[in-house]
Amino acid sequence: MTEFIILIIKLILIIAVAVGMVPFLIFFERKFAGFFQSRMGPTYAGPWGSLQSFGDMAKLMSKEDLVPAAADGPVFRIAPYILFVPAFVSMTLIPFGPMDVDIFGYNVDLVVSSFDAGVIMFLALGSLAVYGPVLGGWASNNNWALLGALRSGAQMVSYEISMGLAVVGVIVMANTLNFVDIVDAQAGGFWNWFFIPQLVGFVIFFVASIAELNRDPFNLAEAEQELVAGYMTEYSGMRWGIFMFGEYVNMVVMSAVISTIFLGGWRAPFEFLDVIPGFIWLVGKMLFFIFLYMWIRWTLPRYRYNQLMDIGWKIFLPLAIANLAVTALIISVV
Amino acid sequence: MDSTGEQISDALKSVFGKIEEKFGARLLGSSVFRGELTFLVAAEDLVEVATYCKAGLGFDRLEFLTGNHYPERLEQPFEVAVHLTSMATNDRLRLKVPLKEGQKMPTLSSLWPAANWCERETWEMYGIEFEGHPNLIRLLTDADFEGHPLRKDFPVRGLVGGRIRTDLKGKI
Amino acid sequence: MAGHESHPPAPPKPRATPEEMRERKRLSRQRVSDDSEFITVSMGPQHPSTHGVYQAVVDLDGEIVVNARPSIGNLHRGVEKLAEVKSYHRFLPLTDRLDYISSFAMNHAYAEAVEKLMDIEVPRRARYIRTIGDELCRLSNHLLWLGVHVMDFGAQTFFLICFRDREYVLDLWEMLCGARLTHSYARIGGVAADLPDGWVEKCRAAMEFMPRRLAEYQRLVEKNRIFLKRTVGIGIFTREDCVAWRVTGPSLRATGMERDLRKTEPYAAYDEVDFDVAVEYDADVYSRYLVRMKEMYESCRIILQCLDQLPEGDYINQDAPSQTFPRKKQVMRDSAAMVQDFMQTFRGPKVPKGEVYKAIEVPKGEMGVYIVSDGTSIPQRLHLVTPTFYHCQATPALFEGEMISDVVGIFGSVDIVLGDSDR
Amino acid sequence: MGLKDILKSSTFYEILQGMSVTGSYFVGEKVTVEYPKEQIPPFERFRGVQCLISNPETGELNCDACHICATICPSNCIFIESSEGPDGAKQLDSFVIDLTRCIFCGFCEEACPRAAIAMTSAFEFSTYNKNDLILTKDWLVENQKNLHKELRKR
Repeated sequence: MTEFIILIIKLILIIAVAVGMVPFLIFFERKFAGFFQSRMGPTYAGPWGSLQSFGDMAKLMSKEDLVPAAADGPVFRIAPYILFVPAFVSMTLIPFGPMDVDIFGYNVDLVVSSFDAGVIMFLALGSLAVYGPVLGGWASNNNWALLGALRSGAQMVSYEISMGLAVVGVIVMANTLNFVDIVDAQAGGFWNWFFIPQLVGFVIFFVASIAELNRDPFNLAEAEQELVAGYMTEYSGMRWGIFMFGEYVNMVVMSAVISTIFLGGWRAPFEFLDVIPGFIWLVGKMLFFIFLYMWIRWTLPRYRYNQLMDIGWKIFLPLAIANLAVTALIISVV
Repeated sequence: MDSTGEQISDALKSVFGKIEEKFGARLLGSSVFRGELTFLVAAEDLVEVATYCKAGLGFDRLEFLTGNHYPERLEQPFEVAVHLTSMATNDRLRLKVPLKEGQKMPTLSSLWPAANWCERETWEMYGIEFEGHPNLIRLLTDADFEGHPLRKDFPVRGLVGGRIRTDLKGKI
Repeated sequence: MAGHESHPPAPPKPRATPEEMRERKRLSRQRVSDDSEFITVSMGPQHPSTHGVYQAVVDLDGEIVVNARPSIGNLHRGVEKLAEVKSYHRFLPLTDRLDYISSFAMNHAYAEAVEKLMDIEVPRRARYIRTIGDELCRLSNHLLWLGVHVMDFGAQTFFLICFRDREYVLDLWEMLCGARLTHSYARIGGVAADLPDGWVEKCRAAMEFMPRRLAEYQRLVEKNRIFLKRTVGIGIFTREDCVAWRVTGPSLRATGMERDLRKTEPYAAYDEVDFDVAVEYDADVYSRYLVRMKEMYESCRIILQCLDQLPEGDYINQDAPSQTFPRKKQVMRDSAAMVQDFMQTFRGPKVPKGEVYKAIEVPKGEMGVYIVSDGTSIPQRLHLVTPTFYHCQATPALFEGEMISDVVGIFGSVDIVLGDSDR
Repeated sequence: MGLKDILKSSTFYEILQGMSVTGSYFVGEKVTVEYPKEQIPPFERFRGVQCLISNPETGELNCDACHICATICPSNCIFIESSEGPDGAKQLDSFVIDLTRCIFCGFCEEACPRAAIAMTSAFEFSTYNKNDLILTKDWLVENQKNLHKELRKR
């Protein structure tokens, strides 16, 4: 029974962290966008404008929830949540600290589920999230939205593959599919982290994750300048807000996964820094990646659709396979 | 030369000579003002003259084409001015075509694609029809605009054509 | 010139012949398959990147444009009709509203045409001020174009930093004539007012600073692999096409044609300053970008030269009292000037009978003004030959066979402002 | 493609170069002016809403109803009514500027031979009611407080 209660508490905490981070991420995105453009960003709501996203949320909630007359109502309504939910599920796979920690006399694993096929689960959930944009765009009954949905579908599916293959190198090295064990395989100092031996895989995974997240330079599904707003064209009010929200939750999850797989997860770069809780390290690494995502978004132009496909299939896929082959060769020889 | 006593460049003089020689009596007149050469051409000769200017004299670019309305000229109140430019020498040439009310004008859009919208604009502004134009519909004004706004008898103020469509109430 | 040396060399590209360009264009259009259904979308008037109220109904085969049907006129204000009820002086502020991004160039084109009609001289100092004004317009126009153009490809930061630096130019304008966008600064026979105190130093400082910022832009975007992929070989519009569709300005110069009215028929003080015509040879979006980038460096150079050589003298012609306004400070002291002021206002200028066409090189292309005068102080007919009108007309030819993503880039690359085309 | 190019493209050289530019903006000075809190004073020639100038000693308006501003105005937004005063001179009865038509070209100020009308530095005149944009003589005289230039100097 206590185990079950602990599990519930952990679940709530995880969701609270993911959800609680998002308004501040949106605030950071806007503030940093300002900084990168040598502006000041939001300044009015709260200190330095930090309550800006709560104001946005209040505005979005008070707006009319518009469903176009010719839209496919139920699908249109449910699509935002399809993007939203898998992200939370992925979050449960990420370890936030060591196993078997003694907290208030209870033995607690600092992970919601130490799932043996964690990596596969994460990739599967990532594929599930594609349905949100695709269904939303299709149900809108709008040509722009349809184009955006098609792009989104094709893009996510093709980057899924190079992403998966990029992780396989790590799986081969760690000899496990479980996130907890992957972190354990990176114990020691930062020289044991997988981003050094798996540099190619790391770069591929990082770039593919940008594509998975639909962010610049791969945000073709929205492509504001080309497709008005892509699959979100017909959305308004809080439903649109949930799409946005889902994207930022995805960003949190993706940065957590990438830091877990390649940057040692909750582990400190040096052993003597272990006094700082692992949770802080993980969040720090996540924030680093989120900042990187933002920096890239506010610097680079966007690829064209067919170029994106070219990169995915003709460069990343062969590179990922080659990386896997070389890794496997070295592992088997050594 | 229509004797304003003004000088034109030697290149334009030779153009003048060549056109005068080729079309001679069929031209309705010519004039020079501020170094710009103008020929008056009849509507039925226009395509021939323009083709010769383009192919024979190197006036390869249509600068613009526009209309004009002189209500005081009772015979031929309308006029279409065609401006040509030579990209090689930067000479400019103006061909003017006087037109009667309702008289049709041959299209130049097969010679220069740029004439397409110019002719549409001239038609909607003056009501001068262009024979053989592929798509003679309104360009700048609303599709249901009535009248030809650049005619001199069209009022500057007022609500003609700009009316609020009460008949569409409830249908949109 | 300091700015000139800091210009990084363009990436080596083969100098394509027109045949090669046409072949490339033909190949790019082969992608359209014969038997498929089309998606029809309406780009504009509310589309985010149609740069105003331009509309194109586009048929798409997958993502490839099969056919585009443009329509303009949503911003039509009947300027040509208004010209027929206003004296030559009173019409001038309306020319601001044509190309509202470079409105002084529009004033200038109009004033040049009226001066040609009236056959009056412009004082040398006024010609220099006009040259500076034209180049400031070119600079601010190209900065806005650059920001918007790169933002069409998704780089949003670029837009804001270009606007940030355009502010220096707009400040100069505000100090010079009191308005940031709608300048109304040219007058028939000169300009509205002399340069204010301290303007020359401020302008010089800004022009010496600007090339550094331009180099920064180039570092940010010029060699970026994404930008290159999005622009090189896209939207090819050959020299023959440009001539046939009367596409002018940087788009024409990007095809290798060295045509710039500032050189071919010099007006204002362009024959007294030293500058190069920016020419590129590949006729694609990237060439148009490079041409405009070079033009910005050249503009800084021209302005600095003009400031160095700025002659003393009047800012408005004083020898044609029946055609120009007097200087403002004379009006309050001198009764003859006051009479001139009243005569110009109530009777308008004295104009000979005749018709003229005068074109100048505005930032977007060749802007011409055709005036038919019947000897009264209001024009019998005034036709504004604006570059954007023809650029919009050529858009179906530009878009055909390209991808929908490139449509916005190509559309941006020909530089369009709808106030200019709709008049 | 030489070795150098491959090296450059695989290290994302030009992308990092671009990111260094935006990174320098990130830490650099910001250009934002927080408008309602801070204001930039307009330059001397700035063309804001007009005012009617009165003589500071006598308090009388400089305007003697000559209609020159109403005539030169390209958008016909100035409406003047005048009558003959007791001493036979013209006297200004009403002076109305329709701001909904005004295009701020500054021709009225420029044409006026008496320095009676001037463009001021006032640019904050947005309103919920269009009738507020019909400026009467009293409003325009009152607006002198925003006058920021010496007219006779030019």
